[in-house]
Formats: sequence, structure tokens, C-alpha cells
Amino acid sequence: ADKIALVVKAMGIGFFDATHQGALEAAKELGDVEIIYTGPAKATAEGQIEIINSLIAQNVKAIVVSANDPDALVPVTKKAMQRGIKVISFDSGIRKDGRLLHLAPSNNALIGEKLVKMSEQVVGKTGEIAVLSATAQATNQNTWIAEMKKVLAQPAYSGLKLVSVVYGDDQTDKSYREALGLFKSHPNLKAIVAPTTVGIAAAGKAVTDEKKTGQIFVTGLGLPSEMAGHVKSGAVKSFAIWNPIDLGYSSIHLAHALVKGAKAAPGAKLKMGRVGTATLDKDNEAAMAEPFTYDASNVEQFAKIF
Amino acid sequence: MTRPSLNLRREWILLVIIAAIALAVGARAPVFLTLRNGLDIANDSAILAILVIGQMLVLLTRGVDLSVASNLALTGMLCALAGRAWPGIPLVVLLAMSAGIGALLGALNGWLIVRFNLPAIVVTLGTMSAYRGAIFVASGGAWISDHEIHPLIKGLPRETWFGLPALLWFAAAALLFGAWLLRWRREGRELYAFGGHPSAAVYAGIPVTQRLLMAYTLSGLLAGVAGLLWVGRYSIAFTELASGFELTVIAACVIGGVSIGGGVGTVGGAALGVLFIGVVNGALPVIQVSPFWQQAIAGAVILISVALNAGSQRQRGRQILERHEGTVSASAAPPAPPATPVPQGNRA
Amino acid sequence: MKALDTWERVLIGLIALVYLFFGLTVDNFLSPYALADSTFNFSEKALIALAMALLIVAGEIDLSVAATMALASLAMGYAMQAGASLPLMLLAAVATGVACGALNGWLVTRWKLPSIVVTIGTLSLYRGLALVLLGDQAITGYPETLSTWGNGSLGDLFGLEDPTALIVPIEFAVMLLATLAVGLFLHRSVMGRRVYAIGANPIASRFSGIAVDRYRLGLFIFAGVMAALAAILLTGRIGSTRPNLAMGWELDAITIVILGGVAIEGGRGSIVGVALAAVLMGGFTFALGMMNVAGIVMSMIVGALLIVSMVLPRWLRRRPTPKLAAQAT
Amino acid sequence: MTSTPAKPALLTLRGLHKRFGPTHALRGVDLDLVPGEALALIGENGAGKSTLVKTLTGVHQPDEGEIRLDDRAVRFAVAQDAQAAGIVAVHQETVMFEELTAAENIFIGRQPMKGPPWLRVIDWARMNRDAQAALDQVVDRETAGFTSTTLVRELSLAQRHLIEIARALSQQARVVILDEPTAALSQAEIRDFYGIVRGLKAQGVAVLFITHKFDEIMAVCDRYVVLRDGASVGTGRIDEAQEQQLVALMAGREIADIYPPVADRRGPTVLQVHGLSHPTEFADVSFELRRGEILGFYGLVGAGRSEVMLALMGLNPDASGEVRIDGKTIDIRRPGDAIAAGLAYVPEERQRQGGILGFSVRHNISLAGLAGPRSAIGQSLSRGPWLSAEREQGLAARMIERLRIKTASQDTPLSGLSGGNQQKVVIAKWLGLEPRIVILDEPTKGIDVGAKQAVYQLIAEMVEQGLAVILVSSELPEVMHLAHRTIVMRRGRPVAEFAIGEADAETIVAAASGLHLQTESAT
Ligand SMILES: Nc1ncnc2c1ncn2[C@@H]1O[C@H](COP(=O)(O)OP(=O)(O)OP(=O)(O)O)[C@@H](O)[C@H]1O
Ligand SMILES: Nc1ncnc2c1ncn2[C@@H]1O[C@H](COP(=O)(O)OP(=O)(O)OP(=O)(O)O)[C@@H](O)[C@H]1O
Ligand SMILES: [Mg+2]
Ligand SMILES: [Mg+2]
Repeated sequence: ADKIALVVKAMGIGFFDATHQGALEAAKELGDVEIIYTGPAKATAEGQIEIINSLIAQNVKAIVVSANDPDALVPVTKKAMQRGIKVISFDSGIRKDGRLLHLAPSNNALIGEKLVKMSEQVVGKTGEIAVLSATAQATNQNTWIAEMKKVLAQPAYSGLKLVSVVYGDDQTDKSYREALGLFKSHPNLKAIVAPTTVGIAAAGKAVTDEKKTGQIFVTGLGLPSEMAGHVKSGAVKSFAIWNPIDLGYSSIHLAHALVKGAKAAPGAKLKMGRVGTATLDKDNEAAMAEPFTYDASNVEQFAKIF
Repeated sequence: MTRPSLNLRREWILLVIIAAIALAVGARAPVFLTLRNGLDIANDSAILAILVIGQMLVLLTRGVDLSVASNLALTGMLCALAGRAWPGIPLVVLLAMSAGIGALLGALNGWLIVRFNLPAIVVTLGTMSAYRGAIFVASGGAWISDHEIHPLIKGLPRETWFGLPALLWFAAAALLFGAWLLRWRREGRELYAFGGHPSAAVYAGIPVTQRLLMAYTLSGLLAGVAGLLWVGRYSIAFTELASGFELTVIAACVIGGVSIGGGVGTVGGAALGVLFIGVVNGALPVIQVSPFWQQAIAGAVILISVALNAGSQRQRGRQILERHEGTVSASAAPPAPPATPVPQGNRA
Repeated sequence: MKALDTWERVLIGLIALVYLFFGLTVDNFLSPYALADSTFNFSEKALIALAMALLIVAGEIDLSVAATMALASLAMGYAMQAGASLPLMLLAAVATGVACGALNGWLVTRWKLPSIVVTIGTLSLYRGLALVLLGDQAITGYPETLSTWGNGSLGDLFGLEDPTALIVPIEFAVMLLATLAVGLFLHRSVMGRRVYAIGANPIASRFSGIAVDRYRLGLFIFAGVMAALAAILLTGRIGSTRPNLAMGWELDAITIVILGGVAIEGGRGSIVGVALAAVLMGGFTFALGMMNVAGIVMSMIVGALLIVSMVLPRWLRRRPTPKLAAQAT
Repeated sequence: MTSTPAKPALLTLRGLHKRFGPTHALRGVDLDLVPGEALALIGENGAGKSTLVKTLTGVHQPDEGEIRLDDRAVRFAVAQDAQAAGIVAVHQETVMFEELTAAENIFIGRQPMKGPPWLRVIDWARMNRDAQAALDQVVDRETAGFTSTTLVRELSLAQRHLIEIARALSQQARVVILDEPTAALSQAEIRDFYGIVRGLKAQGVAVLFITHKFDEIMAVCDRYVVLRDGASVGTGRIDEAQEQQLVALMAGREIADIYPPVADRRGPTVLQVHGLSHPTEFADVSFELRRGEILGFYGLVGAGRSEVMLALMGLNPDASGEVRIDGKTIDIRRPGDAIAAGLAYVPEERQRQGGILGFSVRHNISLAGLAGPRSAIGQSLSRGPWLSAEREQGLAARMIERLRIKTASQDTPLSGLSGGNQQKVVIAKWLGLEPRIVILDEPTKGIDVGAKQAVYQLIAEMVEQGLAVILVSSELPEVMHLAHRTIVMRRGRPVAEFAIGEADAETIVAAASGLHLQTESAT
């Protein structure tokens, strides 16, 4: 069987475990694929480089990475490609010259817009909102925040005021403390937008603990299994996420196609099994789908899946 | 026992600094000075206080326990797993379990240290990684998130007893226990003695092995209980929980005047060290210091406080020459023998 | 003080064991490419471990080395953005390393503070400064030469026709050179002897005319320089600077030093041991990586290894529990 | 020569053996302790006295042999076992807890407790009271200068020794072991100490007393046991013993006069010190030193002599004053400067300041030679910046031979040598540098007669060769016999100066203690 490695930002993150699930599904479909699911202990580029080095030594056929750093991985993935290994990135991308293609979970602009729309839903036309992000270096979070700001600059959203961006470093306690800090420094705060699964859970907890349910709402990107409780408690009305299972599934299909000789070039159309077809843009990037919104009506159902 | 005035003085200085920071922040953001916020800070510091007492016991013996955060996370994870597996588990069992597992992990540190006569810093450096890895093995790398955490675990830190949050009672219990042990029990005094002069402690007949084991076991026990509270407070358990927190714990001890060199430190000082970190941590988001500054400020604070510490300790010493009148200071040298001749002869 | 003692022989044995065992059980582990790639796992860490070994032998410790690396890399990046040439960029990195080391050394010597406390503080301070300066940004676009130093082999460096002829990575060669230099310094030079003396008894050393504090300061500065060197190579290798560069490496470096047989209380240890320990750990973790063992499990194994490596010799000697009294006398 | 004790023995040792790896520290010790008697345990450095004490008090376990208490065989696994059996010791190394009070030091591990059984806590008030009572037995509360609640770190070495003695006294001991308890005490305190020992004997306590000073043995002991190379080689009654005979037993040979003759070949002045002062430790110290001269510094413990010497060596940064060598003013800021100017300092605390216990004998000997940046010999010990193994070995071999250092090999760690030989190694370290002025600070502290004689011989040889020597000593006979001139210091100031043979012992002691003594006949 062809070995395809799924390298994630760090082990033990629910989101990536779900992508692994999708990857296994794809492998079963394809038949001759063996999945290696791996990632460093801490979300660092150095750790991923060590892992990719050992994958190269194993002569895997393809490497699918969610990068902790778009630039730092380039030299090692280039080396991998020189030795005939197909490298693609998914979720969090590698710089263009370091991979054959990138599968974005969704379109960055769409995510930014989604985040703003969800907050407008709970805040109304006017009010203060704040962002609780992951680490200050996180690539995709930073992109989404930038997109959010673009959307907020539009006249339609002039009433929404982004008062602060804080970083919880994807640590529960720090995120929690940052959320409490937001409550204090911004008494009129209406919503916290946390585009990270750790942050949104911690912020939800903080709202419940401070008995601010109904006064401050949390929204952002989270996993249904982790958020179900917060939706029930009322701290969270709605949140969004793309389907990580489909993301893993599609990435493996793409990698497999490349292994089997498909070429990644602008405009190319590559099959992704049951999900459909990816069309590469000029940067060899493809986006999956618009993030899906979860609320009280459907969260229980999806919580069982991921 | 008369504690030297110097020690008292530095504790007062620390208190004044804490008050000054609180007032200064309050001037910019009045919300900081409300009772609510005070309780928040105290609540936030409670778990740190519990850990600091354990760490202090170990530091007093010239040791260090770098594995506290890993111990906390491992114990917390095991409790969370137990809560998920047996929904009917009573709270007492959970508490006993956290204390027991924590104590066991701590005792393992202690055993390695005394049985093989190994340096504490290396042993706990090793167990720090080993315990952390064990969490991954135990949980299969998965998160135990909010809805899977046992309601009793989640409820515990949010309980209110006699008008104060349960976390505060836990912290108070830990502090009182520390003070009782270190001030009023032989075992505690012997920790000071051992830390002050290890080989002398052997000569003096102190059961050194038991005392060291006690210190590490207690440090582990407190870390274990802190683990249960941590998991309850943030209602989540995962591999990287509280990672790096050991440095915060040590920093609180050092700021509070507990010496890394052993044998020196008071529970009051350590509590102030915790309070200091709590106030600074609570203040930074409130006055909206750029999040990027937080770590640099924490580092600078540690450096300044240890430098101040060292400065005040340097002045002590003996004095051979007679002092001039009026310069009698608090840290008096032993007075000279009286000049009144005691009749005596001498044969060489 | 001898360079090749029993512990070093044990390490050599262990290395042979690791390479033999995994060579037989893991496909490709002994292929030249895999061997060359495996050195990237430890070359830079070994550089800071060398400096750390000198410090620990002298009775000090530096927990801020990895944070110093971040600042040094940052300085190099800023120099590049300001339009500096490559030599000037390197100079900026080294100067930053020197400044960081000098601050540590000054605090330790001038204020008579324990180095573990000082460097816990500067660890936060340096890492924090990197965060303040760089925030959520990254510096990229480093010159190709730098990337060659970080990723290339000696073959690339000498411009050989067939780059596979000499696939020894440049980083590994640098590490070997540094090991040789530091080893000669510690084991063969007068100054090295003084470093041992300071670690074994700083008071008697001072009474014997050794300028103890100057040596301490010097060693901290050297640690800064080595951190800068490691930062240059690492930056070259990954082509970017971020505030969390080399996060947590200080503990890896200490683990290497201890595994190498250096006594944490100072006065004993050898550079050969440290280099061997770096190779052992690098080879071992690379092999585990090839077996796709999760990173966190790997660090668990390394932690256990660290303890076992200290317990085992004592266990085998089967002495009765050494009295603690013996430590102080 | 042998004598059986009058009363039945309380504690008996038979055939005790103790090995530390290759070192066979005790090889068959027999000894009886009798209630109400003081037994002197004497022997050269490294004879095994302290090892015996540690074995008796449960710090070490004997490899062979038997300890019988009240005629029952006992085993002390840890120090508390021995304490519980009523055996207490004042150990040779001061074992004090600096951050605790005197009372806690006295009662550590057995603090009085109070309260109900389920909440027993330390009874601080009672402990402080009891401790004060124990201290009052040892020292007059007025002259002590401290109370039971003083922190030990604020106390002088002598005061610490007093606390240790009080600790032993407060334990209702049946056997009290004193391992060189007087080493740091002043003459007056030693006299008080005699009273304490006599009091113990009167209470029926068995005392084991270890010292290198014969006057102390004569003053308080009833019997003696001589230890040589870890074995008891003789025992008898003190009143029947001759000092010469004991010395011969200890050394295994006859030792005639321990002070060698010192020739007077004093040359021109090499060292001039003017107005050396320090804010808290000493003031207005001025003196001159000539080639081939031995200048004694006498004073009571804590008089500030060591501090002056540290200042001369550039080890006392707060000191000020003028130092000239050969008439040239030199600026000494750090030891390196002093060494380059030809000074050498053999410090008082051998193990802490003098030698590096973990280093081999060879590396200890070469240390200063390799350290001094500008010393001439430093060059010749190394090849440029590189060590030269042959040269180092050569120097070590020469020194071991010249100073007759007893060591298994050059590679033996310093910790494996006896006290006297450790001292010789530290001296060798400096002689290898060929200094012009050697400062010896209490060079014979805690070393035996044989080793003392060797050190005196060395000093005599040094001045023979034209070196100038400063001899700091608290032993009056030493300075009176060896020094050409003696400066007496008291409370940080030089108070008197005597030439050889100019003053008698009483006058010198009077100057040192600031008391005008009535001459009293010998007690
Ligand atoms: N812990 C130990 N390990 C190894 N050797 C030891 C130890 N303790 C003592 N020795 C050795 O045992 C011998 C006896 O030493 P001990 O200290 O008993 O002599 P001593 O008679 O008390 O001498 P001094 O008069 O100098 O105090 C010496 O050779 C010493 O080096
Ligand atoms: N209480 C003490 N605490 C710490 N060190 C002490 C104490 N007492 C004495 N010392 C040490 O011993 C030395 C005492 O030497 P100092 O110059 O005071 O007196 P001295 O005349 O040399 O007497 P001696 O050396 O016999 O004690 C000091 O250098 C110091 O290091
Ligand atoms: Mg002795
Ligand atoms: Mg002295």
C-alpha cells in the first residue's frame, strides 16, 4: 500500500482527530493507501520538521501537512519533493514553493464574513465585540481576523465596534483569564468572537461562570462535540466550523491523485471522492466549502460525529 | 522564635508594592478595585497558592519539583477519565483519588531522589516529561471536554461555602496547613534544618529520608488536588493542560522570598508571592497592556524581585570593630564581652 | 576530568545498540540519507548543549539559551530588513547573543544571584521581548546562502559536481567542529582546568587566584554566542523568524548534558560525553520518529531515559544507600 | 601500660572495623567508657577518631565488631537511635542550622510538644526557656552576647560551639562525645569548658573527649586511649602518663622537640603595610616584614586577623590602605594581583577555602600555578594556553617528595587524605609558585603533633630560603617559639608588638584579651 502521512499541528486536538477519521475513510475507499497520522507534542514548526525528516526516511509516498509556520517548513518539504514525495498542505498552508497544492478548509474571506455575521446575529446592529484568538503567531487565525476587519469596515457593519484582540495561546487557563479581563475592561461588551476551538470553549465557560449568559454571547469556530454544552447553557447561540472529516477525506484523495500521476497546476480539476471536485486557482489552492453553522437545532446531532 | 526584622521588612515591602500596583491600576480602571475583581483575582490565584505551598516544602530542602504541572495535568486527566467512566462516583472518592494519585507521583520523585541520591532538578526534569507523556497514553491524546467532565468535578470550584468560593477555602486550607507544618511541627522545622545544612541534619539525628519523602509526597499531593480543581474550574482535560506552569509556581515562591538555596522562606511570604502574580496577571488585561508585553513584564518582575531580595540579604554579617554610637541597627552583631575584668589566669 | 571515562563507554555502547537494533528493525534507518537527515534533529541543540555543559561544569545553569536564540534570530532578521549584508546580519545575531549572555552573567556575578533564578527570569524576559518586537509577524526572505548553511551538505558547500558525494550536513560538521573546540578548551587548556576548579569549589578557586566571576561572566557570554550560532543555523534551516523559535529547547539541552554524564552540581563531566549523548538522543528520537511514535510519547521516553541513565549505574554498583552526609564532606 | 577501669563499663567497643571503599579507617578499636570518667581519645590526623565517633552515633555503620551498651549488643541504624540510647556528640565539623535560633538548634528533632494528642504542636515558650537554661549552664548569660532566641547565623564560631555543647548537655545524656570541641574557643571559654566536663563527670556521665591539645587532656581526663591507623594501640591512666610517651604512641616513633630552631637571617624589608582599614572588621593595621622573617599575628578567635590577611590578598573588597612591596606601592584588587606580587595565602578553612576536595592531589598542587595569570611558574607549568601533563606531574612529584605528603598516588582525590596531609597539599600549592611572602593562617588548626612538627619544619625551611612568613595563630606556644616578632590584635586593631623572648605568655594573653590579669598560680 502507498503510505500517506497526515501531519497535524499537534497531537491531541479534537479537530485533527476528526480529520484523521476522514483520512481513514478515504484510505478505505481507495484501498491501497496506508495512513500515518502524526504530529509534534507542541505546536511548533521545529517539531514538524523533525517529523517530516523521519517521514522522508521512511519513503512515504505523500505528506499532507497542516503547517505551524508557512515558511519554516519550506526547506524540508522541498527536500521531500526532491526525493519524489508529494507534499500538499491542508487547513493551514505552506508557502507556495513548498507544496504542490493547498486545500483550504474554506475561503478565508467567507470565514471572516461568517464570524462577523454570527456576531451581528447576537449583538444586533450596534455594540462592542472583542476577539479572543489562539497564539499571536497562528497563521489562519491572523488571516481570519484580518478578513473580519475588512468586513467590519463596510458601512453595513459600522455599528459593530471591535474593541480588542487578545490571545489565549490556545491554553485553557490563559484564554479563560483573558475572557475575564475582557469583561472587566469592556463593561459594554456584547460578544466575544473566538476563532479557535480552545478559546471558544474557555470563553463559553467564563460567561457561564460569571453568570453573564444572555448579556455577553460567545461565537466563533468550535467543534460540536466540545460546544454542545455551551449551546445548551445559552452562552453560545451559534458557532461555525467546516467539516473536518470531509477535510481529511478530501486531502487524502488529493494526495492519492498526485501519487497516481495527476499534475497540480493552475486550473487543474482534481477529484475528491464523494465531496466533489477541487479546482486549483493560480496559486494551486483550492477551497472546500463555506463553514457550516451550528446552533441548538443541530449541534446535538453533530456532537456525536466530531 | 524571633524572626529577624529583615525578613519581616521584605514581606512588608512586597505587600506595599502589591498595594501600589493595585491602586495604580485602579486609578486607570476603577473596576479593578471592586470586591468582585478582588474575588476573581483570589480565585485565579487559589490553585497557584496550593501549588506554591507544595513547591515551597521542596525548595526548603534545597530541592525543586519541576514536575508539578505535569503531575497536576496527569492527576486531573485521570480524575476526569474516572468521572467519565463511573458517573455515580462520589465527590469524596474523587478528592481522595486526586490526592492519592498526586501523592503517589510525588512520592516517586522523592523515592528516586533519596534512594539513588540523585539531584532533584534532574529527577523532576525527567518525570516532568514522563508524567506529561503518560497523560497522552492514558487519554489516547483525546480531550475530555466540558460535557464529558463529571458534574461534581465541574461543580466543586464553583461551590460557595460561608459566602466565599470553594477555591478560596481550598487555598486557605493549603496555606494554613503549610503554616501549621512549618511553624508548629517538628517535621516542618526539620525541613528548614535540612535545607540549611544537609549533612548537619544527619548528625543531628533528623530522619532525613523520611523528611525528603514527605516533602515530595506533599508537593505531589497538593499538585494532585490542584489538578482536580483545575479540571473542574476550566472543565477541560487534555495533554498540554497547565504546561509550563511549573515556572510560574517557582517564580511565585522566589518572589515571595523562598530561597532556591534551601532553608529560607515563610508561608506568609509565599502567599504574598502568589498574590503578586495574581494581581499582575489580573491587571495586565484590565489596563489593556498589549498581550505581547505580558511575558516580558513577568520576566522583569522576577529579576527585580530577586535582586531586591539579594540586596537586603547582603547587609547581614558580623562586625568586629566597635560601632560608633547611634548606629545600632536591627541586625545587631553580638555585643562585645564586658570590659569589667573577670579575674582569671592563663597558662599557655 | 578525563575525556573518556566509564560513562562515555556506556554511551558508545548504547549508541551502537540503538543503531544496530533500529538498523535491523526499521527499514532505511541506516541509509546514508536517513543518517544525514537524522543529524538535523540534534545539531543545533548540541551547540547550545556544549555551552550549557561548560556552565554546568562551572556550577551554573542557563535556562534562557533558547529564548536568546529567538532574540538573536530576530536581530538577524531586523538587520536584513534594514538592508545589511550577510556578514553584518551574522554580526547582529552574535552581538545580541553576547548582550543576552552578558546580562545573565552580570546579574549572576554582580548581584550574587543563583543562576537558575536569574535565567528563569531572563527566559521570560527574552522570550517576551521577542514577542513584543515581532508580535504576530514573521520575518522571512533570508538569503539563499543562509538556507544552504542550514539545509545543505558539505558537498553543496564545496560545490561538488555530485552533491551526493559528501552528504554530511553542514550543521553536523559545525557541531563536530564546535565539539572539538570546546572539548580541547575544557580538557586540554589551562582555562578549562579553571572551569572545573570553579565548579568543584568556587571559594578555593578564588583564593587560588582564579578570577571566578570573570570566568562565570565569560561562560554566560559564550552561551549567548553559541545560542546565536545555533540561531543562525536554525534560521537558515527553516528560513523564518518567529517569537516562538526553539521554544523549550533549553530543557532538551540540559537533558543532553545530564545524559552526557555531567554532574548537575558542577565540577565533573566531559564534552565527549555530551556530544555522544546528543548523537544518542538524536538517533533514538529519529528512530522512534520513523516508527511514527507520537512526539509526546517520545518526550516521555526521553524523560524516562534520563532518569534510568542516572539510576542504572547506581543500581548496578549495588552500594548501600549513600549517606547524604557524604555529599557535604 | 594497660589499665582496666575501676567501675563496670557503660559502653564497650570490641574489634570495631570500618572501611570506606579502599580506605580501612577503623581496624579493630577496643574501648571502654565508664560513668563519671572522661576518656581522652588521641591520635594523629586520620587516625580514625572522627570516624569512630560517627560510628558510635549511628552516622556510619560498623563493618565488623560490636558495640555494647549496658552489656547488651546494640546497633544504631541512624543518628536518632544513638540519641535515644543516651549517646550524644559534639561533632568536629560544626553542625549548625544558620537560619534557626539557638533554641531550635539545641532542640532540633526533639522539641517539646504541647496540646491534645490529635493536635500536638511545638511548645515554643517552653523550648526557649529550656534552651536558655541549658545555655546558662555553659556560659554566663551576660558575657554570652546572645540568648536562646538569637538566630545562629548572627553568631560567631565560638558562640556556635557553645550552643553545640549546650545541645549535648540538654539531652540527659549518659555518654557525651566531644570531638575537638575547643578548636574555636578562647582561653577563657576553654576554662569554662573544663568546668562543664567536670560537672558532667560529677553527674555520672561518661565522657569521650577528642583533642590534639595535651594541656586539655591533663586538665580534665582520667584515662586515655591512643588510636593509630585505625587501631587502638595503648590505653592507661592520665596521671601515670608522660606527654612524650603519648606522642611516641601516637606517631609510632619518638618525637623529640616539635619546634625546630629558627635561624635569624633577616634581610631587607619586603612588605610594608600602612593604615590598612575596613569599615567594620579592622582599622589602622600597619606593619613591616623583612626577608627571612617570621611575623606572628596573635589574638583571640575573631580578633580580625584573618580579615586583614584576606585584605592583603585582595579578597576583601571593602578594605583600604597602602601596601608596598620592595618599596613599590602595589594595587591589590584581586588575588591575582597579590599572587603576581609574590604573595601566597594558606587560608584558615582548609576544606572550604584551601583545597578542592574532589580534585586529585596533583591538580590541587598545580592549581595556583595554573591560576596566577602573571606568575612566572604559571608559564612553565603549561605550554602557552595548553596544559602540560608532564610538567604538572613533575611539580606534583617534587612537592610530594619535598613536603613528605602521604598519599597513595598523585591521582588520589584530596578528600582521601588526612587533615594534616591535606594541609600540606594546600601549602604545596603555593610553594610551587615560589612566592616571596607566605601567609599561613592557622596552619596547624586541627592537625596532629606529627603533622604539626612537619609544618613547623617547613616554616623553618622557608625562612632559611629567604622567604618572608606571616604566621597567624591562636596557639600561643606556636608564635612564641617560631615568630621573630609578634603582633597582637584585639577587636580589629593591633594592640601590641613583641619581639622574640621579650614578653611572657601572661603579658601577651593580657594584651590579646584586654584584661589586666592578676598572676595566679597554676591550677
Ligand atoms: N566518608 C568518608 N569516606 C571516605 N574516607 C573517609 C570518610 N571519612 C573518613 N575517611 C577517611 O578515614 C580516615 C580517618 O579519618 P578521621 O576523620 O576519622 O580521622 P581523625 O582521626 O578524626 O582525624 P582529625 O584529627 O584530622 O580529625 C582518613 O583517612 C579519612 O580520609
Ligand atoms: N560567625 C561567623 N560566621 C561566618 N564566618 C565566620 C564567623 N566567625 C568567623 N568566621 C570566619 O572566620 C574568619 C574570622 O576571622 P577574623 O578575621 O574575624 O578573626 P581571626 O582573628 O582570624 O580569628 P579566627 O580566624 O581564629 O576566627 C572570617 O574570615 C570568617 O570567614
Ligand atoms: Mg577528626
Ligand atoms: Mg583567622
